[in-house]
Amino acid sequence: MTDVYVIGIGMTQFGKHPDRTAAGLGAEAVRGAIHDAEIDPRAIRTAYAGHVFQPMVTGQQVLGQVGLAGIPLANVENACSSGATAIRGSFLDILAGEADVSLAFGTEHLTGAFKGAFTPGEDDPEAAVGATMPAVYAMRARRYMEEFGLTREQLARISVKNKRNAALNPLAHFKKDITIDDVLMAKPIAEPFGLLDCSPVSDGAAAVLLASGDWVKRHGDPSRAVRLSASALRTGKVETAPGSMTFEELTRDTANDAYERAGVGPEDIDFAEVHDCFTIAEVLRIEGLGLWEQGTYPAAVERGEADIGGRLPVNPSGGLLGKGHPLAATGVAQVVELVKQLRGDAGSRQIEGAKVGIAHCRGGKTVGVEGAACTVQILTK
Amino acid sequence: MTDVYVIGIGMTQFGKHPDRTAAGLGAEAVRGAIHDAEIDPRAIRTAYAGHVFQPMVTGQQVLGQVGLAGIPLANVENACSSGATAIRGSFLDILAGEADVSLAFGTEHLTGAFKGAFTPGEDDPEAAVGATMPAVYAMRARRYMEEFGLTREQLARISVKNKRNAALNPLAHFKKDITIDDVLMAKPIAEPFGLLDCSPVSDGAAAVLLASGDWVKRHGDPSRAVRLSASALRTGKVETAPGSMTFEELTRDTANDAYERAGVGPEDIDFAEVHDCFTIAEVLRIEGLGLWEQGTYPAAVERGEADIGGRLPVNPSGGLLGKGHPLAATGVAQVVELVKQLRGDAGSRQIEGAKVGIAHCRGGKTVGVEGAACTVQILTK
Amino acid sequence: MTTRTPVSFRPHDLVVDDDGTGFLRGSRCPSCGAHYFPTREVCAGCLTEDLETIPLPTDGTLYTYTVVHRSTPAFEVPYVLGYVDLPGPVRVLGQIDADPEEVAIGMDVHLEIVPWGTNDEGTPLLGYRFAPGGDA
Amino acid sequence: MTTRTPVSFRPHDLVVDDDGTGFLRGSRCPSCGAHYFPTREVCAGCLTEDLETIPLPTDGTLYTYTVVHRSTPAFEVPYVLGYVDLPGPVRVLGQIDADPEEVAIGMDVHLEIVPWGTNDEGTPLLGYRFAPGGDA
Ligand SMILES: [Zn+2]
Ligand SMILES: [Zn+2]
Repeated sequence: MTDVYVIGIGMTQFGKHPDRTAAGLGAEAVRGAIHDAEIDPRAIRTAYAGHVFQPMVTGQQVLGQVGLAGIPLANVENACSSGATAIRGSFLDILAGEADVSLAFGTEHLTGAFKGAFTPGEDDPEAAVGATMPAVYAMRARRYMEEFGLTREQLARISVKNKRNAALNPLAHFKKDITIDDVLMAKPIAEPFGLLDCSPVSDGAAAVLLASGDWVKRHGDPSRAVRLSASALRTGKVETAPGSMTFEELTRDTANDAYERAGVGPEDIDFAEVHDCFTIAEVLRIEGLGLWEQGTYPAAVERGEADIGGRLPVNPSGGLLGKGHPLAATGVAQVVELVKQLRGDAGSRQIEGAKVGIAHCRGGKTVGVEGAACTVQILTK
Repeated sequence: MTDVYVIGIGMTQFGKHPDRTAAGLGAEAVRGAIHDAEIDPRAIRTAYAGHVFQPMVTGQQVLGQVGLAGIPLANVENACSSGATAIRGSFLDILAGEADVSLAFGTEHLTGAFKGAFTPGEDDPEAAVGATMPAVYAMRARRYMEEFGLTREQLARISVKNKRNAALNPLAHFKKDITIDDVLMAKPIAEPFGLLDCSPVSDGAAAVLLASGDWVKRHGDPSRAVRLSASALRTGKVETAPGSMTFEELTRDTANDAYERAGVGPEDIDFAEVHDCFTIAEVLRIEGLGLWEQGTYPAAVERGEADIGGRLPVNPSGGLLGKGHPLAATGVAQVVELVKQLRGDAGSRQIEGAKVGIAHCRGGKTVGVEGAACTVQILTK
Repeated sequence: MTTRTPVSFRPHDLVVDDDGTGFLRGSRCPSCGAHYFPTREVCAGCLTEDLETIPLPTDGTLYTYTVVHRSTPAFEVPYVLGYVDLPGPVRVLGQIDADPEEVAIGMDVHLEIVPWGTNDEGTPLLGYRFAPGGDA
Repeated sequence: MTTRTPVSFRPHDLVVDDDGTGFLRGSRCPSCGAHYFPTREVCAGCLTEDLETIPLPTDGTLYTYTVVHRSTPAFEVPYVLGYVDLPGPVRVLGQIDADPEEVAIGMDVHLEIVPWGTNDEGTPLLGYRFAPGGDA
């Protein structure tokens, strides 16, 4: 079996970029990854571009801008998992022998594409009676409170933790610490959530270059290459009976695919970047990944176990809540953070001695399926 | 090297479907492919969905409707090459060993998404001065007339041929023969094109099931399986100097990738389905694929060489001009036609003795690049 | 010229009788017994293709809820939104016609038919909500 | 309150001087000599990253053209549209300010600045067309 490595990473500032386009942001991230890898861009054999709300062939516009030409590129869309799906495309191309070096990126000019509460498609029968994405997650939070005694303050602590991490990340959308009171007093969105329980609408792009183990041996810098041990993707199941809204089978099943491929288990994971689109989401992801037992993560956050310096840091980059959430860039930016941490290049938010990191995305809503697409990626030093 | 086979095909009626959705059309095509292959759908390991103007996670909605669950699915978008890009995803998954059976489909409810002349994105600097897609192809036609003496009647004959073929295809959007005069007298769109030189706005979906050679030997029906010998994809190059608009280097280069992988050359091709979004497009594709010399195809059409029963039938399904053009369904529907012909199941439009067929798509516009994405697939009996 | 008789906002999902009462429609799989809302053509559990369309019970219990303060322009905020488990079992999302203070997980609720604006032609529409208490 | 001085419809691509004359801007690669319109940051030929922004010549020849009869609401039909090859060489799309019968492939054309509607704030815009004949 071919081994796959990340040999270059690039990322733009996340935030509001009123004067820029998705293609321009994407090109900046791709050029960053090429410079980071110190390769001739003509070595790149295939490419995948994640975008959700951008014009068609946005990926080709990015390649055009950076002068990459002729290679196969597919734009991929899997809602909030689009960026991770792009990485999986490059991962499989290397396994298939189609490419020894492949480029994956995600870009989103979300402020230009979209306003207001994020809702499912207009055909969605739940949207027709008033569902919004914050409302769906708020209902999961309310149920979790009932079942496991989660408190409003415990939820707020997740936002405080992630925005504190973001303040250490120069590329993050949010730049400053907040307090639990700030979260509790924020404008209500869908109870128990206020504005600071929700990830912001951000613009941004991120890119990674993957290469085969053989290529790294011949042309690369093995000391900087980080192994992508697994890149798993699953589609949510339509439920045949009402299930639990406080445990994510889809996250568990996708994680199990990844653990099996990587030959590791939850006990081997040193840190995690997970899809905290809302505060409760971080709880559901972490417990679905098997990193904490169901019902126990909120108290662990309270004890500081998920802090940088804690037992298992979660979202050291700031996560979606702090770093921002330009949809298709998110999954790629998670892998960028994992690589920085595993290289020891994470600066003031460096996790000491980290050897195995995990990244998780989940998104999209379809009838009877609460998560349309879920991705889990494992990187090892 | 693993061999890849098409083991099942499905396709909806192409045309106007005002009361349906892209997901519903997609589900019909997918169920058709499953029934055609006579397999338990749980054998399907991965899936790719092409869509261009449909809501996010349309592919997952299709899987949800047919009861397929848990498997990896990526929605792919490559403008008019989206469907073929989905097939390439499944093709590579089988090569990578990720799947022994994979599903690819494309679906588009285009009448619900889109009205008026098809134009590049609003950021496009050429759209800003009045470019439409018909206008760009019309300018290529005008130049071809100047260089090679193409006549207006020769162009019209391509539409007449393809609509005649469509009249033999029960799933085609257009149902009846037209005359050269009909084409010449049609409402002008962009000179020399009238309405009948342009493919229609259609709704529809198509699906194929691919399997590895090993799987076909163990579980399949080798007498019905048709080999997918190549599935090539390329991105257009940004031109460094004004190039010819009457010869498609991108089509030639993508075709050469496919010929090399399939181990055949243009001289081995028995029939072709090509991306005739406009009459001139069929000329440019066919000559780019190397099936006729540059400047010679229009006269060959006049002599009947591209008719069903001619030397090398082109667009026996009716092509985009006759069968219709639901963007992401188009590339999959081409492969559906190739399989029908190679199985000998094409009824009144059957090409006798066909052993090798080629399918070509091309679409999307980006700055300095006239075709953003091009695909070429070769199927052999 | 336009009819002023109110019609269901989603006629396939919500059936409203002449007396103003109504029920939701779902699917039941004759092979494995799974229930679905809205209706489906293929059972997600056993892949059976001949599901029955059935009226769903109108009484259920509240699985969870929220109070929505920010929504699309189609909805006036705030409103209570909740998932209701109906016997089948099947879970249905709907607005809850109650003050936020009255609402609690596990409470009994029943379906009620309510005015739901008008369509593009000006015809009044009927939708559904759930109200506290059993129907009987 | 709003300024009534007309401005370029795409200020980065089209520069208009106070006297109402103007020129298009493109890129030139100092390494390989390639020319581009619109401007680029990276040379597509040799991947050089420090391209020069240059004024493009205003005289060229018509490579091909069409008469557009159906377009978006932003444009009044019919209009002539054509690709013009400018010395560099570089190819630029523009409307051709001529009757369809006058237009022929290979003809000399020159850039002209023309009114191009108004922007959202009501400011008049200037765009470009090509007109038959050389500029001199
Ligand atoms: Zn069943
Ligand atoms: Zn150069």
